[in-house]
Amino acid sequence: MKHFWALLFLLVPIFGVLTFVLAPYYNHSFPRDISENGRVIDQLFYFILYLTGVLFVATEGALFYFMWKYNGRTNREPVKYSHGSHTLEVVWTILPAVTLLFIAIYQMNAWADAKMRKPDIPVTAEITGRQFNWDVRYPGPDGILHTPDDIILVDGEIHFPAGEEILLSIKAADVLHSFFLPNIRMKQDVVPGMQQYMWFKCRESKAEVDIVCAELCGWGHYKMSGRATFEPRSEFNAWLAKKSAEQQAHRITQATP
Amino acid sequence: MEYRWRLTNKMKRLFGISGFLWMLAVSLSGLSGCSGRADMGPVADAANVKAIRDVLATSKGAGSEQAAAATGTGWATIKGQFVFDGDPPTMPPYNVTKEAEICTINGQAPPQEMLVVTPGSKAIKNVVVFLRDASRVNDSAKPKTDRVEFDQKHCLFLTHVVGLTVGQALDIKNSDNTGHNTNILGSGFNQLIPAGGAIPYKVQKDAQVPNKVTCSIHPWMTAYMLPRKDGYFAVSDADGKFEIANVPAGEPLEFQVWHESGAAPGNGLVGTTPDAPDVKWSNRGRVAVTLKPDDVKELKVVVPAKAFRL
Amino acid sequence: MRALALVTATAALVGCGKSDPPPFRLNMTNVVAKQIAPEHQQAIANILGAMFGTPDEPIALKETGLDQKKLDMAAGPVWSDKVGAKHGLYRRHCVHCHGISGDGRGPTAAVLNPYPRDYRMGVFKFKSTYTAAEPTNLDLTKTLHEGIPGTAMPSFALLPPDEVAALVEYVKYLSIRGQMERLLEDHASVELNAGDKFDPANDPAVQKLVMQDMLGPIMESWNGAKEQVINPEDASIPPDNRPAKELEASVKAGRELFYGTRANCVKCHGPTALGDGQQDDYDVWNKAINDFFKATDDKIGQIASLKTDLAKAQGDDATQIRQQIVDAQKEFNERHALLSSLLLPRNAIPRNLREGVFRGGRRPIDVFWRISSGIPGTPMPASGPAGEGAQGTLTQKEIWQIVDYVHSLPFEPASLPQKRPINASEVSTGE
Amino acid sequence: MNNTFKAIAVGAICVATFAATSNAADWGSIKGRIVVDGTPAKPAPLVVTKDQFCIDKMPVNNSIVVGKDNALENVFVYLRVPAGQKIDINPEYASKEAEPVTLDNNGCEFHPHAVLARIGQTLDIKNSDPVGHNTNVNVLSFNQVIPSNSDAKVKVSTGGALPTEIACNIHPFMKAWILVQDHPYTATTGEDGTFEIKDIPAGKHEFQFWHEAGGYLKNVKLKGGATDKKGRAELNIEAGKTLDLGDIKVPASALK
Repeated sequence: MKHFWALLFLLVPIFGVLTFVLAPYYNHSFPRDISENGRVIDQLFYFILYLTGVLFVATEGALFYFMWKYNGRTNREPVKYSHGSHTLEVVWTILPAVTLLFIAIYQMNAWADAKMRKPDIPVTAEITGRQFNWDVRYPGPDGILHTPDDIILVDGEIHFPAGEEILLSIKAADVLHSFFLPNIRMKQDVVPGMQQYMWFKCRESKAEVDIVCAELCGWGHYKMSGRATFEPRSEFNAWLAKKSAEQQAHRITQATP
Repeated sequence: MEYRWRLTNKMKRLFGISGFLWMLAVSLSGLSGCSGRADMGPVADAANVKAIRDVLATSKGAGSEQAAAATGTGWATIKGQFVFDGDPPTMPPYNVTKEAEICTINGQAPPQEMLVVTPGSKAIKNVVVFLRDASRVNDSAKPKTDRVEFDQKHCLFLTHVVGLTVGQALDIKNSDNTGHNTNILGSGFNQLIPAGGAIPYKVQKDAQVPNKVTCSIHPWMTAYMLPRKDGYFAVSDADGKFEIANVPAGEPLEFQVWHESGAAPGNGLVGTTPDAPDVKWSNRGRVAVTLKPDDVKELKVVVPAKAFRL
Repeated sequence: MRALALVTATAALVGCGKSDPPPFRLNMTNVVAKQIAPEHQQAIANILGAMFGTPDEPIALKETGLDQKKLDMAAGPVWSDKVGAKHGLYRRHCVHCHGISGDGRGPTAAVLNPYPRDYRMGVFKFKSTYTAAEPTNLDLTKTLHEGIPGTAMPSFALLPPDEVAALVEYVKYLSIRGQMERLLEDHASVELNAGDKFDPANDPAVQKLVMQDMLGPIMESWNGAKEQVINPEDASIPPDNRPAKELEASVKAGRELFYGTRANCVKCHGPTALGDGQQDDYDVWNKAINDFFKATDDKIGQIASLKTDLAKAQGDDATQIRQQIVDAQKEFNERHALLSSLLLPRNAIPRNLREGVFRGGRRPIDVFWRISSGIPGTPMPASGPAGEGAQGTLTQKEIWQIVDYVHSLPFEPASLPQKRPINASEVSTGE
Repeated sequence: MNNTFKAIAVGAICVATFAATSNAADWGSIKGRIVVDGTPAKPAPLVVTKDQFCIDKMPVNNSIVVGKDNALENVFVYLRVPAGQKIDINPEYASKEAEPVTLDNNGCEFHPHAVLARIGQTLDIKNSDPVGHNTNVNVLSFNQVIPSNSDAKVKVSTGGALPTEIACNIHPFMKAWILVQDHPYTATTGEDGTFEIKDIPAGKHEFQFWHEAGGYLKNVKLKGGATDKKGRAELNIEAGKTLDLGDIKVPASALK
């Protein structure tokens, strides 16, 4: 069949666009956003997606057109080479440069909000990633980290007060990890020995979302997950008090099964 | 001159061979890769594994944990007497360190009760026998609600060992004219009983082994309280006799024999029943026996000195 | 022709596909060390196969009291049925480190420090029972829930409770099977000579030996674990949220005990509790491998000395020595073949108490248990009683004081000049 | 070791004295002396790093102790009861069963170096050094800190077919060996290499010869045969008599 290869390459843009269009209906699109400035990040993403989408379809269309027009069977005469055209080179350099520059400036504010403008509030909790577990350390009643009354939990259950600005300090104990909250649209790589911060505000009053490790850290990387629970401040304090009491247990808590 | 890229025959052959060799190399490494390192040692072969399994399936249960056989029918009674083999040690007096005028009987500190054996008949008192877990409970052994008196006089618990069912209440009295604070370990009950006063304690949960009862003011005071969820328990009296009525018959039962100075783990008491060969003792003081319906099993239990931790 | 090459390549790459189900393997370190005859090795493998089944189809013997449904859920290949109930949990979560037969030598074990637990010894470090007792189900569930901080054992708290229960049951199954295997191997090496038969199928004595004399005590210790839990007396437990002054007094008393000559913590944990006191001892798992390495080296020396004796000996002595040399050479070859698969033994390093990472749990009750019943299988001794009614080295009150001191250590500012350890005279050794 | 059997001066013959009470009719005894043929390798000196008290005491590596005229000490000689079988015990031993077996941490060494215990007895571990020890008896899963001048008791509940190690984790150079059987017919050779087991039920019994430095004492010639590959010899105990094995020569190469 004459135009086999042209049609084959036409499938690429078709399926490319289809996947993005159908993704939300098969639950493969973005998880539910519960973060205050999640909207900004989503808008940014979709803007860039549409922009690149259009360019993608344009270039694929050009490719299809050239493969259709100059396919091997009908053009038997030898290829005529051109020795480059100066204007073409200038155009396809300037255009992308301008576009990218625009995007760079356009997203600068969002990046600053997420990564530069650290709020001046006390650290809600310190998260330590170690091979294949997220440990969390709450400052405890005295509000200061690394004091005897800290509450340290190692079972991956992390609670946060909802509806208020949260500042987390994140560390890694052994290798590279990345603390990733998909529903909060925040991801922070952690390098052993360095102190990283992450801040966000959950706009829903109650939510339970996944914590995922987004940096390959060994065989157990797929298992290194946790549950983040957002709850009103009163419930959060009650939960903290319960955990603090459990941690001070001098007696056997349940009957042995 | 346009240069037509055409593969010469020689080059085509060359490509073909190297391509093939390359494919071969990949397939070999792929195959060897997944056979893993050759593990050493034999593997069970199905034939005689099946043969052994059939034989093992018919074998009796292992160890003292009898497999839960089908529950039998009818009820039976087990009773008997605990006798000390050899001459029992004499009990030194309690070392009364406080309020001697109250805590002594006409100037003499009372003898300790770690091992109470009546001279002559050599009967052992305060041996606890209880059925570990009953598959079915006769109405007569259902948890009772009547109150049990638990008095203290001359800084002594008048009942040294008491058994009761969940739901019963212990009326803890204090007939001394000094305060006692009775502490039932493991139950969280630790209250001061004023002189001449009484405080009830309602038993909530049962226990595997009797709980120790002490008094923080007079640390030498000791007693034991066994809360159970059924009535299948008994404490041997002054002449060593005990009786447990209406226990399930026709199925293997396991009784735990316990004494506060028992040497076996968990204070179990390992005795011997010379004239009842069908009764098997485990080294934790557990007795395995099967009773026939409406049968009254009489056991004479001879307990050697080494069964006690004295 | 090129198409053919293409097909073989894809077949090869895909070829790994369905490999046959993995079998249980014997503990070859023990088997070779004890020089068990091949036919007895096969008999042991058969008995274990009959009693415990295979990794894909485990058998819960009624004598073991294990729950067959839980074992089926945990064992076998990874798949989930229509309802979404997951199977093959052990292979999904644990086999990578703990290995098919629970020998703690899965593919990832080599890169982990400390090595993953070898269940087959039936010895567990972090539990609430007396030293010699087995852990209760609650202890194993707690280890699965919280993982072991400071090691690569992660927390599995996100698994639904029934899956955690299935995994706990499967760990007990592997452990009981391991203990059974060790007893069979000990029996074979001590009691059986080359020609003896060892087959319960047609020898009731062996069947009684296997089912009652061996399996009985194992199950009795597992079932008895509940009654061996160490429950500290209420009187000894310090009151909740006590005033700071009282806590300081307790910490000071704990410090004196820590450096004193009764608890002797300083001897191993080092003068500044950094774990630098005694670092050349082994735990039981590594000691077995270390002994294996040493015995293999000794074999070389032994063969050499036998050869020198052979030079001097004649007559029947010579033939006897020649036979000894052949045996020794055969044993050495077996040992050498095994060496490559063994992981290098590592010393048991006492914990650095200033890090504030508690592997067995950071609750005061957990630290109390570590001090009272020690950490079985490791050089950490018990300071409490060895069993019900036995006499411990320290009273429970003193153990709680050491617990307070250990909990205060991570917050002792490192800049505080470490006082030289109090020499014995300063510290009261009286009761 | 030259090929002819060189007779070494016969050990002191001690007159067997019978305990008055046991009726001499159906009980016999066995005794002998174990010597090393040739000079065994000198065990490596102990590396003593911990506790100045121990360093001053300079404990010796007593894994191979050779006494007067090559007598080998700490050899375990005991009656081997095959698994699943029982042996009846002379009433004479009933009284001794209650006594505790003492093991003393003294001078950073275990005394005795070779311990014999019966299931049911109590092992009383003393510490008469000014420094703390923690005695780790693996066969009993017992590992407890023993402060100076105090002791700890543990019930001997489980045994094993062969002697097992006793260690101190604070001073890893300290080592002792303990054999736990559920019958009293066990013995260890003393300084002069002699051992004796009294009141054994008459008849053919298998005796195990074991030493920590050599494991099974294989192919050792003794009166009426030799030990097999697992250091065992089938010997006949006649009623009322003492089977004197005389000197038993263990080749020096067997001990490493």
